[in-house]
Amino acid sequence: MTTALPIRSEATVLENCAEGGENVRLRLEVEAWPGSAPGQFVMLSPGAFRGTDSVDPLLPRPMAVYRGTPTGHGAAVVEVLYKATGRGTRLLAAARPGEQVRLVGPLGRGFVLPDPGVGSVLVGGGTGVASLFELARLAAERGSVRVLLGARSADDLMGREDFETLDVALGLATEDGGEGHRGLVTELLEPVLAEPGELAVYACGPTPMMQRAAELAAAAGRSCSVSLENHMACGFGVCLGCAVPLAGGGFDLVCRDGPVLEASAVAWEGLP
Amino acid sequence: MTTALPIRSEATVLENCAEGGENVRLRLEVEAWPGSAPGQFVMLSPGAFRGTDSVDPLLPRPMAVYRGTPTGHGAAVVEVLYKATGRGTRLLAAARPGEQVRLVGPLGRGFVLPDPGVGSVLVGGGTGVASLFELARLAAERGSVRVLLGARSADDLMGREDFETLDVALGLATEDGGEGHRGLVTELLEPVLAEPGELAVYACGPTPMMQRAAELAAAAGRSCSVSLENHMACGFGVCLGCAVPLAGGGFDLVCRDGPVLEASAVAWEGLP
Amino acid sequence: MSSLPIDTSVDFAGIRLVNPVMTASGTFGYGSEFIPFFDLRRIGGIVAKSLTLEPRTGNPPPRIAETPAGMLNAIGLENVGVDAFVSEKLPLLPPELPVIASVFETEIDRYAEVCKRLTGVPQVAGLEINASCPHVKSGGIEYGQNPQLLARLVSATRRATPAPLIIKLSPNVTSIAEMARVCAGEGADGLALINTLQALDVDLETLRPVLRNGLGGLSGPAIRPVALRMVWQAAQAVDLPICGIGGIGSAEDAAKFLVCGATAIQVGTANYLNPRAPVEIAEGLAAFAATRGLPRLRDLVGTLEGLGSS
Amino acid sequence: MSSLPIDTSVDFAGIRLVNPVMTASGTFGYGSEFIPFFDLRRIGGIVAKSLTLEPRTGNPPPRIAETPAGMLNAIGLENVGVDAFVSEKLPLLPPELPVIASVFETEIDRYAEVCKRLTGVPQVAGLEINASCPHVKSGGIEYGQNPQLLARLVSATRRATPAPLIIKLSPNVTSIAEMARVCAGEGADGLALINTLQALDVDLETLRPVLRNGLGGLSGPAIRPVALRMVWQAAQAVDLPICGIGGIGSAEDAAKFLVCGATAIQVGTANYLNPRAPVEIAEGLAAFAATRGLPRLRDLVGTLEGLGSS
Ligand SMILES: Cc1cc2nc3c(=O)[nH]c(=O)nc-3n(C[C@H](O)[C@H](O)[C@H](O)COP(=O)(O)OP(=O)(O)OC[C@H]3O[C@@H](n4cnc5c(N)ncnc54)[C@H](O)[C@@H]3O)c2cc1C
Ligand SMILES: Cc1cc2nc3c(=O)[nH]c(=O)nc-3n(C[C@H](O)[C@H](O)[C@H](O)COP(=O)(O)OP(=O)(O)OC[C@H]3O[C@@H](n4cnc5c(N)ncnc54)[C@H](O)[C@@H]3O)c2cc1C
Ligand SMILES: Cc1cc2nc3c(=O)[nH]c(=O)nc-3n(C[C@H](O)[C@H](O)[C@H](O)COP(=O)(O)O)c2cc1C
Ligand SMILES: Cc1cc2nc3c(=O)[nH]c(=O)nc-3n(C[C@H](O)[C@H](O)[C@H](O)COP(=O)(O)O)c2cc1C
Ligand code: FES
Ligand code: FES
Repeated sequence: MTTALPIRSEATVLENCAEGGENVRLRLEVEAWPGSAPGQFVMLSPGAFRGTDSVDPLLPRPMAVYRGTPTGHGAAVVEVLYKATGRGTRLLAAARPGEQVRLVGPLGRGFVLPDPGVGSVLVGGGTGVASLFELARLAAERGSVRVLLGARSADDLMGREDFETLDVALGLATEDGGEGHRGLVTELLEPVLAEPGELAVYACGPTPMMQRAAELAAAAGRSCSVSLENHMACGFGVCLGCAVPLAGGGFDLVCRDGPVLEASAVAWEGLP
Repeated sequence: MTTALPIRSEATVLENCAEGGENVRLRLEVEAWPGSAPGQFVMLSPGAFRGTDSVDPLLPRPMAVYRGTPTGHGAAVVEVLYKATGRGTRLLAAARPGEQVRLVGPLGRGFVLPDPGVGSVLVGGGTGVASLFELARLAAERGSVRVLLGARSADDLMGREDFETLDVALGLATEDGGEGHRGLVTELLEPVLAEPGELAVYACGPTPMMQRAAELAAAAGRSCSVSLENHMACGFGVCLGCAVPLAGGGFDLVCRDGPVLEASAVAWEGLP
Repeated sequence: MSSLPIDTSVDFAGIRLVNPVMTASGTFGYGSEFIPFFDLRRIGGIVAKSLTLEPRTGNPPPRIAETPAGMLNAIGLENVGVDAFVSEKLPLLPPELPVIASVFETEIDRYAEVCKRLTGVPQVAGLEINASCPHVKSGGIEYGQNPQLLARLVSATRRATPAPLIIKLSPNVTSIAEMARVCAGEGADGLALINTLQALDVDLETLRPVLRNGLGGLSGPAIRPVALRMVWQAAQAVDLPICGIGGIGSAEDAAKFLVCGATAIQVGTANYLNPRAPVEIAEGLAAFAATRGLPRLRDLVGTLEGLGSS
Repeated sequence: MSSLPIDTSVDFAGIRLVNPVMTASGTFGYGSEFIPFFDLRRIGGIVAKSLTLEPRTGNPPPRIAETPAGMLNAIGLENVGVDAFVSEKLPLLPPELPVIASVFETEIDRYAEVCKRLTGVPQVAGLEINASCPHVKSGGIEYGQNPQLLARLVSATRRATPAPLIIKLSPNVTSIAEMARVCAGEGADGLALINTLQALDVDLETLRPVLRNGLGGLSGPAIRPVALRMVWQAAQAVDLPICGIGGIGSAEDAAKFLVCGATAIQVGTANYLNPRAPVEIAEGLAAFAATRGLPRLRDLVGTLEGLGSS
């Protein structure tokens, strides 16, 4: 895991294009980008652009680094896949190439890669898919990787074409059956967990999906790394806003101690 | 003067293009536009677009109707010339064709046209020029019209090309001398006022300019119609925010009793 | 927006409203200014600009300024006076429309006199007492900031009129619950809250307040979370019906006030941005009730869970 | 940004700051979290998260929510405790940086004990007493909402420490001037204001408060006009130096607080949006003074004209 210190940067929008459904792919040019580990995230300020210093919406939005590509001289293209649903993300979707968006990152603790030789299974649902791309790429250098992606409909499936370019086995599930398995993506997970041998299990997506993945993993005697979401103001451990209750009592901060946590450590019933 | 009732409309941006300096020309398609009299204005809400319901900046911005062109079926293209300097106007300048801007109007009492056969002189400074175009066009049907436009520099001069298409005599003044007379536009006014015969005098621009025009007109024994600016929340007489003190005591509302007032009625020293 | 027939009507302080949406005093003129924008009979009622005994002129400009998600105002007492309101302004309004007259004065006996003049006027459905007026003798403190002053004001206006009496509270207090209880004790029929938060902004060019008056009142979306808190606290403290005010711009905003215990709401600053806001909020509330399967909108009132009374 | 050498230093309650920009408690962690973003020595000082005697855990989530131009929070008392702060957090900070420790407790004797433990710690330049803690025995009213409680708190902490003692006031009061006078009377060295406005927002899906705790504190640009008003009122009421807080996000915002009478300011919520905000504001203030031809930034303090005292 990288220990790169975060930066604050006024990043330049290179591209901000609709993918399927409400999904948008944002490519940002960031100077002096220190690189990020899979599962780390950035905070993006939607109000800090469009030629005005609007303070509504006020808070920056946490977004996984989908992919970071160095472009030389320390700069990089940081890519984010997001769903434009709320006030902030809809405003973000209005940013045009050449405009600036304030970025703080890389933040949080990402995924621990599987030991060399160990295979892995990655379960992604909805926008959670965005946290898994770098993990899939790097895990494939360690062992065989299965990626299971789920969404409501084929349109909503994020980043599928990118995953197809990786050396991973891809399984798809949609709730309406428009693509791949009809049903929940966790239904694809169960048989994989039953296979013999060591296996690293990772999940990112809606809370019920992660909780179900963790239950299935536990039933199969396996641990499971989950990447949690929570409302955030700062993203770097100073507002104490993103507390998640722990099974053993007390709280972790999603932004500082996570977003990736061991599923068994989390008090799932206490999540917001 | 028209007595058309105002409407509230979600107007569609057709064009929003930089002119010289910080000046922007906005063309809006408005359904069921009732038409407007010269000198009337609209309220435009910069926060009510860009795919988000942002409430900062909150208040709509008063803008003169530069020109309204019916396009059939009651619709019209309403044109506005504005300077993008503050938070709201900069946000407005970011609106792209196809986006919507909330519009309320036409509002206020505009200019009273000169009697048929009577000539007129129109003095415009800075963004005040935008209030004068329709007046110049209609006054030219009544008598000979001189239009005197002033700005800091040639770049800042608004709408000059449009005035050149009218049957009016155009005089220009810039403070830096980059175009026309070097100095204040009111310096061009003085000799005109000295000419014999009836003459309707109109002024719109920065307060010191209008006050000076009014003084010169009074010294020449002539009255002068000025179009005032003031901070506004509503634009149609309900917030009582836009009060302007009168020479005879008490207040008029710029949005309801103006924006066009007789210069001698105004207590200039009490203007904000 | 829905096929379910929703009963949106409410009874507020003895006044029947076709829906809970009213308009806030000082933000809706005398009502007729909005006739070009929508049919006023489609909202519950209106509250007119606060009235004094005599016509009054207001403060010199600037009177308003924009702030983050809000605005400041110091208009002063400007209004046409109670008599001109009755003779010139009321006749311009549709007769079916419930009109609440707002009363604003410097002395308690003048408050009472304005109430008397409005009592029995056919279209006046109720009186709203604006308690945010500074009491000059107490060093400019608002009537609504001092429990003893407020009690005297409520009791005097109560004696002056049998009409539905609504007290509009100032939010510039340590305990809104205490002020609500004072009103209940003196016989008020309902409460309206909140008025504006006392505030200040500075012009760095002139090193003077942005408003000529100096201090002003903060309104708009910025204050909505404070208003929701106070409405909930007042609703916990007394049994009086409450009209919720403060930063309401959408049906969702309005619904939150109902959930916190308001029977009706008033739309204020939003009228400036969108003169059709009240009717759009009324329609949106009906649609909201339909979506939730609530046949009566008023069943939403006071349904907040998870917050112990305090 | 300018060639004029501007003296930006101020003396606040006996603490010398290189410039008037500090950071607000609870919005700047324990300070070291910001080391990646800027050199902390470039701002006047920092105020750390409020400390209790023992380490404490906070409220269950959700703890924060966005509001128009603002945010709500109800974090609870979560902090590492005074001893861990001294032994683990302070050593991470540059030794030249003035650090003000914020103190937050449920009982007055515990407040005093925390003050004692912080007294004499080399890097602790002063103590800030957070008076927005609910006093459980008085039904949850904040210390800062009741003059008698506040007087007892100030006098007890004053006796506990000779260190510069700053009282951070609650804005949820009828008269901030009264509270300021209480602090002056009990020997405080300075005031800090405002803390958050008590507020509420509702989740219409669940019909519950958006925060698990129920009520929360409103901060951010939305509250700035209220904060400016209170800072001005407190500055009129007492001779104590004042640290202005509330919605400061730019040098212009900060300058307005100075003009209203604040000697120093604290940056709060803005740290979340822009972790470089404090240093950018400090630079901007120097540039502002240069533009105005002010050789000493502190000459701006209390220069507001056109507003009679009230
Ligand atoms: C570590 C992390 C990584 C994330 N990565 C991605 C990603 O790669 N792609 C993506 O589409 N989404 C991602 N999310 C979720 C994303 O942050 C939210 O969808 C977004 O904040 C919602 O903002 P809005 O303006 O659409 O909604 P609004 O309803 O306007 O949001 C209001 C407030 O609630 C917060 N909020 C609402 N929903 C969420 C949520 N699910 N998680 C956290 N805060 C929320 C907002 O940040 C804001 O403060 C991530 C969240 C976290 C915590
Ligand atoms: C009747 C009328 C017609 C106008 N016509 C035009 C026009 O055709 N073209 C043009 O460029 N400008 C025009 N103006 C001026 C225009 O309204 C202001 O420039 C604009 O409101 C400034 O907004 P901002 O977001 O740039 O500034 P900000 O500084 O963000 O404004 C803050 C607040 O102050 C108000 N304000 C600031 N300056 C002015 C001003 N000069 N007049 C009124 N309110 C102000 C804003 O409306 C807003 O409420 C007109 C003004 C009036 C009253
Ligand atoms: C310009 C303006 C003038 C106002 N005048 C009055 C008034 O005369 N009487 C009154 O009771 N309230 C008055 N108010 C307060 C509003 O009625 C309302 O209580 C307050 O603005 C909060 O609601 P809002 O945030 O929806 O605007 C006024 C508000 C504004 C903005
Ligand atoms: C998440 C959060 C936590 C806070 N915690 C504290 C605290 O522990 N002690 C304290 O005195 N103030 C605390 N505050 C209040 C701030 O210090 C500040 O007074 C307030 O937020 C207003 O300033 P702002 O608008 O710049 O944020 C907190 C504020 C926020 C937003
Ligand atoms: S988001 Fe601020 S502490 Fe985690
Ligand atoms: S702008 Fe509201 S009355 Fe003129």
